[in-house]
Amino acid sequence: MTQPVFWALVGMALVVLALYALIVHAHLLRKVLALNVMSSGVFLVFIGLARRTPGEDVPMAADPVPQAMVLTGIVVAVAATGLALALIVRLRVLTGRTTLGDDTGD
Amino acid sequence: MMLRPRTDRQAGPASSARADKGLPPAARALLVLALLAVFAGLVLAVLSLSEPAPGLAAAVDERIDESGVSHPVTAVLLNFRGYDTLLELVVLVLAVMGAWSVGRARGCAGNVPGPLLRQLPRLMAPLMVLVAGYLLWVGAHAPGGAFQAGSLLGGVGILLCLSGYPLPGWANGPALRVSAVLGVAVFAALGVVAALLPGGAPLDWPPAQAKTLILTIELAAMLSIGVVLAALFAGGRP
Amino acid sequence: MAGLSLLDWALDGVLALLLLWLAWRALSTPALFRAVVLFIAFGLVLALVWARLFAVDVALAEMAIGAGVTGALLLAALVRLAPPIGRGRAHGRNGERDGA
Amino acid sequence: MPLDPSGPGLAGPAWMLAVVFLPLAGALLCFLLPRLAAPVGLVAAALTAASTLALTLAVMADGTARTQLGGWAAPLGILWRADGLSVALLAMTAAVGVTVSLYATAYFRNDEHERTFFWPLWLLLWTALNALFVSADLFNLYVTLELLGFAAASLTALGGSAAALTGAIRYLLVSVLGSLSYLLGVALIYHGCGTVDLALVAACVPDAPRPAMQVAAGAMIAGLLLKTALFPFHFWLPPAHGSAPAPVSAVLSALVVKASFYLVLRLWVDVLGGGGRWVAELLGVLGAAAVLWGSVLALRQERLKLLIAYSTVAQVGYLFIAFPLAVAGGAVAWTGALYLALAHGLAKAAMFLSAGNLLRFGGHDRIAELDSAVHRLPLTLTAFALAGVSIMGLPPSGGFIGKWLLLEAAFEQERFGLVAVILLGGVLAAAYVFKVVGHAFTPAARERRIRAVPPGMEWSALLLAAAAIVLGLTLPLISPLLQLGPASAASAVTLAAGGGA
Repeated sequence: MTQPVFWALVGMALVVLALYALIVHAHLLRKVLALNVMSSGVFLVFIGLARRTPGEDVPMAADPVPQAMVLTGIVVAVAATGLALALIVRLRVLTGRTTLGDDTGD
Repeated sequence: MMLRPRTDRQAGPASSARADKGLPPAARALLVLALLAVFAGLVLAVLSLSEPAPGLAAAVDERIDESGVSHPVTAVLLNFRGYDTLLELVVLVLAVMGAWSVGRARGCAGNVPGPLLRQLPRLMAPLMVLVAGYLLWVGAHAPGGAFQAGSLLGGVGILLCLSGYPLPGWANGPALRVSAVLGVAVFAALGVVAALLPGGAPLDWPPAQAKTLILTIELAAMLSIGVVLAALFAGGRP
Repeated sequence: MAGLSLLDWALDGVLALLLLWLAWRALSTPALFRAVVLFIAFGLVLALVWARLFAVDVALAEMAIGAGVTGALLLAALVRLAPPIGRGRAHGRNGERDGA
Repeated sequence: MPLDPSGPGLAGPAWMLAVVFLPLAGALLCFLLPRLAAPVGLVAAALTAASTLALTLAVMADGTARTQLGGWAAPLGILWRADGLSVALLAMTAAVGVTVSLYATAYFRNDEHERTFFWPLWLLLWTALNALFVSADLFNLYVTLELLGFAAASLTALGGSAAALTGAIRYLLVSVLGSLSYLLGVALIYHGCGTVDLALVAACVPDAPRPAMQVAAGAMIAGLLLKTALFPFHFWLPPAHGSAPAPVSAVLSALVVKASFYLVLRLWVDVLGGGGRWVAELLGVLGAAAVLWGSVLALRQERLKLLIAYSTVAQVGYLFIAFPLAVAGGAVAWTGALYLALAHGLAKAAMFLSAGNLLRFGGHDRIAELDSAVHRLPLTLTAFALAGVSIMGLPPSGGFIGKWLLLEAAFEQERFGLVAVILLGGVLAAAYVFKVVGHAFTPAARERRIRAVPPGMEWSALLLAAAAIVLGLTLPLISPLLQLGPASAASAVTLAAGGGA
């Protein structure tokens, strides 16, 4: 196993770990944490594998395109977190609940 | 199903393991098995990838002289794949709109800081603004750029808010809205103008002006990112 | 990656274990405040990992946005979720305790 | 816009620019000028719809339109591409969008808060849809998906009730989860192929490492199915669509769900080469289950908006019944599914707008108490019934053509199980539509307070319902846009000649 593959596997492990937490935990803040960890895992796959690219002459520089994509992803993640937290705080103010409740209807 | 909510009304307030009571053990075991299977598939996929790998590092290297900047990540973010970055700024503005649509912020003036928080902004805020400016400038040829700089500015806003620093009235009105959308507006306007030039395409920066255009966009984007992040911290419309 | 020494592997291994452990704790610690602090620590370790993978831009962004601003957002939300506002239903108090 | 009639291919790119940047500019202006949000938003909506029409005509005349954003060619830069499939969905979006905008001016007239936030959010939602339909880049599509999800969740929360917030939060979480799953697939594809351009990826997939490509496709499609609310991933849809304000429910059910379906189709046909026999069978089974389960639950609802939302769950199922049929060689099934998607978009928007009128009129949407609504709101009830005709799949509606094409493919392959599901779904749809219409015809049991419904709101609903019917008569015009396989064109035209009217 090489270093890029190693980190990609760590990323995959984070994704699965976060998916478990997302399903199991009811508290909405915890779900937000889980989604953040999951996105970190996806980013780790993206960047980790990018390290396979460098040739012999430029061994240090990773592929810049996945880096730019992950930067975009990080900003999207913080926007999602901010929006989700605003909605969750509002739900708490209205109902006192910090979970979704079971009103799915089926 | 996956996000099916689970309220555990029985769990007492002091219960430390509320979540653990949400799923019956059998379902939990099934879930763990299913996720292990997913993980195995993901591992298999990663291991099957060849090495050395295809990528765009060489392609970026080849065209970077036409991009207006010498740092490859900035070149990708603001030139080669600038459209992604534009949409990403839209995502930030959208998050603020969404947060504002559900409620008002309690305001920062009500925060009563401790002695440390009262002093911290005096020291930190100017320094952070300075570092943000440096990061923005250096982004053209080294790691750094609008996002890192903008989040530092956002940090300044958060510090000021925590320390109960009263924002001037104008900062809560139209000026706030204008600075939140400035990044998108400048980026999109320049992008459309570029399309109207003869032989141009949307967001197609002429190599001679590319550096100026990119710095202009980054400056506006930095300001917007800072304002948006601070506004998200405030948690609602002013 | 032939040049990777044993020391490199040891460092990678320690970072990876730390990362996974912090993620696991952040997602399973009963107290929410603690979970958020662990998450911020997770972000900082992740920034180190980015630096080790020579993604310096991502490392900077992770520190500033991933750990910094996201952490601040989560802590602010925690404060707002804590006081007993709302109509004080029975399980509203549960949610509050979760954060204690 | 620099429109040069002598150069074919130039008009397309200019109008693509317009359909993405006009709603964006409108959204920013609405946000900056909250007092003028409604008029500015309406103008932006009209301009966006007009440019969509122009783009549609340009693509019909000159073929697929392409633009290199930033002037960079494919592996390095991002491409826009509008082909027949893209413009069909863009045009449906414009038709629903402009009508919903008209409706919204009346609907939000008396609520300043909702009005000032509806317009920028809705125009950003429209921006996201249009950007998604023209994008030919896997990663860019991820960003548009997130944009779409955030806008949809924020709009769901706009009503402000606890139910709306709960629906919105669940929607947002599901949407982000789906996007992350999709992004994981994109990461694997990038590292297998070294590009995220749709055409280049399509060329690379056959030679790329198979396990990586299969897992990538699985992750992307699973994420999108979650967003499309295909059974059993539908749990989040009814609470969100049922609790949002009426114009929002209309765009969520009519357009947002279709965007992720479009992307599944795009990946399946254009990138993955339309293979995957057993995956197609699985999708078909889930689709069939969705048709039956969604219809039965719709029938059991006591609130009108929830009934309509469960009907969406069922109608999404039809779209996936096309997969096993198309993979086995009946490309006409694609045309059928797309026809159904377009017809459902128009009809479902009409239904939700009608429900909004009934809700405004009586202050509730309990189906059992809709008595005598037909005397007070004849136009609204007509709109609901006409939309119901298309949902049931009766001639000459668009829904009829779609189901007919699906049935044709199913008969050809002797898939009688699917035939039965398609027909049974129609019967169940008739049952739930008549359940509503029947209650509306019963005389009022008691007098109660009622509110006037502005005529604009009634006419908007009727307009969309009429469009869903007329869609059935325009098959020869539209089917060339919807060809996803060599066999579909001939078959669709035969049908038009034989049983179109």
